Amino acid sequence: MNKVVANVKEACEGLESGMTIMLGGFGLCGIPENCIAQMVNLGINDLTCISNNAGVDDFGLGFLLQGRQIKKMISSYVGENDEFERQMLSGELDVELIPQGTLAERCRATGAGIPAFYTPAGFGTEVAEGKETREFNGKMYVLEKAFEPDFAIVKAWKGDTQGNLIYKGTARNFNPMMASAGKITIAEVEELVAPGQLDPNQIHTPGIFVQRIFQGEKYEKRIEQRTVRIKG
Amino acid sequence: MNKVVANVKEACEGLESGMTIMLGGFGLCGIPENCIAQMVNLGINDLTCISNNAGVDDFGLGFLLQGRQIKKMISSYVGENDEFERQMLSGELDVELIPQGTLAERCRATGAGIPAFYTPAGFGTEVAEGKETREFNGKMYVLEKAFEPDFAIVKAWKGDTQGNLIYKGTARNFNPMMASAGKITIAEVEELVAPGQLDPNQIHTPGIFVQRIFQGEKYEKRIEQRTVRIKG
Amino acid sequence: MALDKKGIAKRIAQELRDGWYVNLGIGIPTLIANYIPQGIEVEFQSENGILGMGPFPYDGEEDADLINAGKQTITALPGAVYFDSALSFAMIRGQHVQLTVLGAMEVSENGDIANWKIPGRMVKGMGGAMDLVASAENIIVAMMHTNKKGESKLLPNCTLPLTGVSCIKKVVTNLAVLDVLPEGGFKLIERAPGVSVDEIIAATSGKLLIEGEIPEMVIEE
Amino acid sequence: MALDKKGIAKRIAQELRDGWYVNLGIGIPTLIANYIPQGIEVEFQSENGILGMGPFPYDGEEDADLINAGKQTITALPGAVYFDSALSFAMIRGQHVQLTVLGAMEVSENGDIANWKIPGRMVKGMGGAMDLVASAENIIVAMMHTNKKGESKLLPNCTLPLTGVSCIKKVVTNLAVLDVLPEGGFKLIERAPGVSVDEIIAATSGKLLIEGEIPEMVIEE
Repeated sequence: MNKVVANVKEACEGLESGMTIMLGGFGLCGIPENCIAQMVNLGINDLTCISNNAGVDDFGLGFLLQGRQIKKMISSYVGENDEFERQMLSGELDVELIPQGTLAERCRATGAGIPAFYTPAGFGTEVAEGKETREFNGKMYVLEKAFEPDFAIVKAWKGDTQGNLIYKGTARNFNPMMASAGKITIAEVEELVAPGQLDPNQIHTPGIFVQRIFQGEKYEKRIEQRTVRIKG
Repeated sequence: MNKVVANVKEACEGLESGMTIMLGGFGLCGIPENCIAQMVNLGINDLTCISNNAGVDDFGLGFLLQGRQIKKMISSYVGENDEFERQMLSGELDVELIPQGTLAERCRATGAGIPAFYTPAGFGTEVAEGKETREFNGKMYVLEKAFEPDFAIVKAWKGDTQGNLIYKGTARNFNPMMASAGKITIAEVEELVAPGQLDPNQIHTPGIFVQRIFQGEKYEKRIEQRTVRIKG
Repeated sequence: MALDKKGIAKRIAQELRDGWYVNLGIGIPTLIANYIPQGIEVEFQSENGILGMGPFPYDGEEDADLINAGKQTITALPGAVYFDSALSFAMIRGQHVQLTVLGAMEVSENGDIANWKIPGRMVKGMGGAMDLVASAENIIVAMMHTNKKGESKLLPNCTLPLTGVSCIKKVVTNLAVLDVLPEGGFKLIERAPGVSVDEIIAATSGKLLIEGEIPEMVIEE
Repeated sequence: MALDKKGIAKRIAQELRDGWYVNLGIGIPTLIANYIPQGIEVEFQSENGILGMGPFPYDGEEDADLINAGKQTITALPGAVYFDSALSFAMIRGQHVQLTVLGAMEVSENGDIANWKIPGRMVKGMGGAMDLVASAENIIVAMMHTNKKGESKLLPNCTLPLTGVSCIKKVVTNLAVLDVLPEGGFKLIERAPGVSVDEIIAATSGKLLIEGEIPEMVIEE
C-alpha cells in the first residue's frame, strides 16, 4: 500500500482553482509549508481554504493571500495579517469565522461519516444564526455539519510509505482530523521511513486516511511569537 | 496532580448498587480484570453495564452475571455466555443491543460534550425504532445520544501517576472513549510509572480524564479464541 | 457443481483491487484473505482496532492483546496500526474502507440485508454489522444460495429483522454471482461451474434478471 | 487603589483549587500562572493541544513545534501530554477543565459575555472562546472595570455581539470581585484595596447588589 509520491509537484496534482482545501496547522505551527509553496507555484485561485488561521503576511497561508488565490477563508482566528485585513475589509475576501472547537469537530465529523452533531458553542450568538438549535437535558445546543473538502493537506513529523503519520508536540493540532477528512489527503513529512519503522501502537493518523505522502524538501518552521526567559 | 490510589479497593470506592458503569474491553481483550473482581467482592447489584461484550461464563463480566449483579447490559454483541443467555431468555436480564460503531461514538460523545449526533448505522432497522431520523445529502441517518454513566472503568498497559494512559495492541478498543466518559474514571494499569516516563507525544488518554489510577495486582489476560498456525 | 465455502471465498477474492482496504466478516469472508490474487496488495481492517492484520501467530507466540473482530489471536504486518473503536468506525462510516464482505441470512431484491437476529432464538447482537452495511459503498454478501431447509435466501423482501436497507450491491453464493440493481432485482452475472441457469432460477425467490448467455465462474483449484 | 493587571491576576489566582485543570485566556489571564498559591497543584490546558504547560523556554531552547494558544513558545512539564484539537475541545466541552479564565469587553448582569467582535472594526475571530464559555461550569472574567472611555464594562445588557449567553459566574476587575447571580445582577463580593463602594457603584452600570460590609481584597505584594 505504497502512498509515496516523488515530490511536492506530484503530491499536488489535481489541485485546481475553485476547490475547497483543508490545511492543517495552528498559527504557523504544523503547517504544510511545501504544499503551500507549490499552491503558489500552481497559481490556482478562487480557493476556499479551511484552516484554523490564515498565516502571517509573509508566511504560511499569507503567501496565497498575497497572490489573491483565496476566495474564502473558513477559520477560527485570523489576526496577525495585514493583507488579510485589507482584503477582508475591501470585500475581496469572504471570511467565515467558526468557533475553534466546532471547527475541529466538524473536521472530525467529515472524516468519521457523521453528517451533523450538536455543540453548545455559539448558542445565542451570531454563529448560531440560521442554524437549528435544540435543548438536551436543559441546555441549548447548535446543530453543526460536516465539511465537504476536495483535498486535505497535512504536515506530520514522521510518516511511513503506507501513509501512517506521527506528529510532534503541539504541531499535531488540526492535522489528524483534517487528514481523515479529505477526499484526497496529501501528507508532507519531515522524515519518511519504511513500514515497520514506526511503532504500530503510536501512530496518530493511520495510513488508510492518506492517499499521497512525501518528505518535504525543507522546513523553515517559523516561530510566530518567540517568548523566552533569561537564564539566571 | 497525583491520581494514584493504594489498591483496587480504594479505586472502587463509591461504586454502588443501581449505578450505570462503563467497562472497557473487546471480548476479553483489554478488560479491567481487577476492578471486575472487586465489583464481585463488593456485592453491589442492579447495575447497568455499558460494555461492548458481556464476557464469557467464567471470566470478565461473566463473573458479575453469575452473581446476578447486572440488571441491564448495553452492548453490541453478547454471545459466548450461557448464563447470559439463560438470564436474558428468562427475562431476569434486560439487554439493549447497539451497533458497535454507534456504541463507540456514543461513548466518545459523552466525554466530548456532544449531546447527540447523526449516524447512518441502523437506519431502517429496529435499532432506529422510536428514534429521530433525518436526511443529509440524500442519505438517511439516525439521531443517537450520549450516555450518562456514573463510573467508567478502563484497563491500560502503562500509566503514570497523573493518570496518563497508554494501551497496547488491540486492547485499546473502547477504553479511550470510556475513559473520557466517566463522571469518575478509574484506570487500572499493568505498569504504573512516574510523570515524565511516558513520551508526551504518545499518550492515548490524557490524565485529565482519569480520577483514580492503580497498578493491578495480577493480569490473567485470558485468550478467548486461541488460533495458531503450525510452523513448517 | 455448486461451490463450497472456499470456492465462494476464491470467487470473491477476484473482486479485490490493488490498494483497497477491506473489512472481512466472520465465516466465509474470513477465508478470502487466503486467496488474494497475485500482484495486488490489499490491507485488512478489523473493526476492533487494527489495520494491517497478518496471519495467525505460531503456536506459543499468541498475544492476548492482539486479536481480530472474531476474537481470534492474530499477528500484525510491518506498517500495521492499532487504534480505538471510535477511530475504527470513523474509518468505516467515513467510507475509508473500500470493500466490506459479510455473511447474511437473507438478502432482498432491493438490497436489504438481514443477518443478525432470528425472532424466538437467542440474539447475540449486531456487533459492527449495522455500521458496516450502512456505510460501505461497496458491500459483497457471501452466503449459501439457500438455507438448511432448501429455501431461497435471495428474496423479494427480507422476512427477518433487517441489518440494513438498500445497501447490498453484490451477492456471491455457492451457485452464482449476482448484482443487486439500483432499481431492484438480482441480475445474474455468473454461474458456478456446472450449475445451470435453471438451477439458479429454482433457488432464487426474489426477482431474477437474466440477460443473454451467463458465463461460468473461473475458479482456480 | 485600583489593581493593576498583575493585581487582578493575583486575586484570581486565589480562586484556584488543588487538582484543577485550568485554561487561561490571552492577556491578564496568562499572568495568573505566575501566582499559583503555595501548596496547591494545578495543571494548565492550552486549547491548541497541551496539558502540563511549563514556563517559557530559555533563550535558544525554543521549539517551533511547542507553542501555546497565544502562539508563544513554551516548555512542557514532566507528565505533559500533547493531543489534537478535537480531543482538546472534547476536554473543554466535556467539562473536564475545572476553570476557565478569560478577558472580556462587556459582561451583562445575566452573565452574557462579549469579547470577540466590535462592529466596524477588523474582526479577528473568536478562536476557542465560544467553546470555552459555552462549556465551562466555572468561568471567571478578568478585565478592567471600565473601558478606555471610562464607560462601565458591567452592563444591564451587552451592546456588542455576544460570545456566550448566561455563562459568566464571576468577574474580577481592577476595582472589585463580583459574582453574577443566577437570577441576574452583579453581587459585590470584595473591593480592591482602598477602592470605595461608591467608586464601584459609579463604575458599574449593570444591576449591582451590595449586602452588608464589603471586605477589601487581600493581595500580597
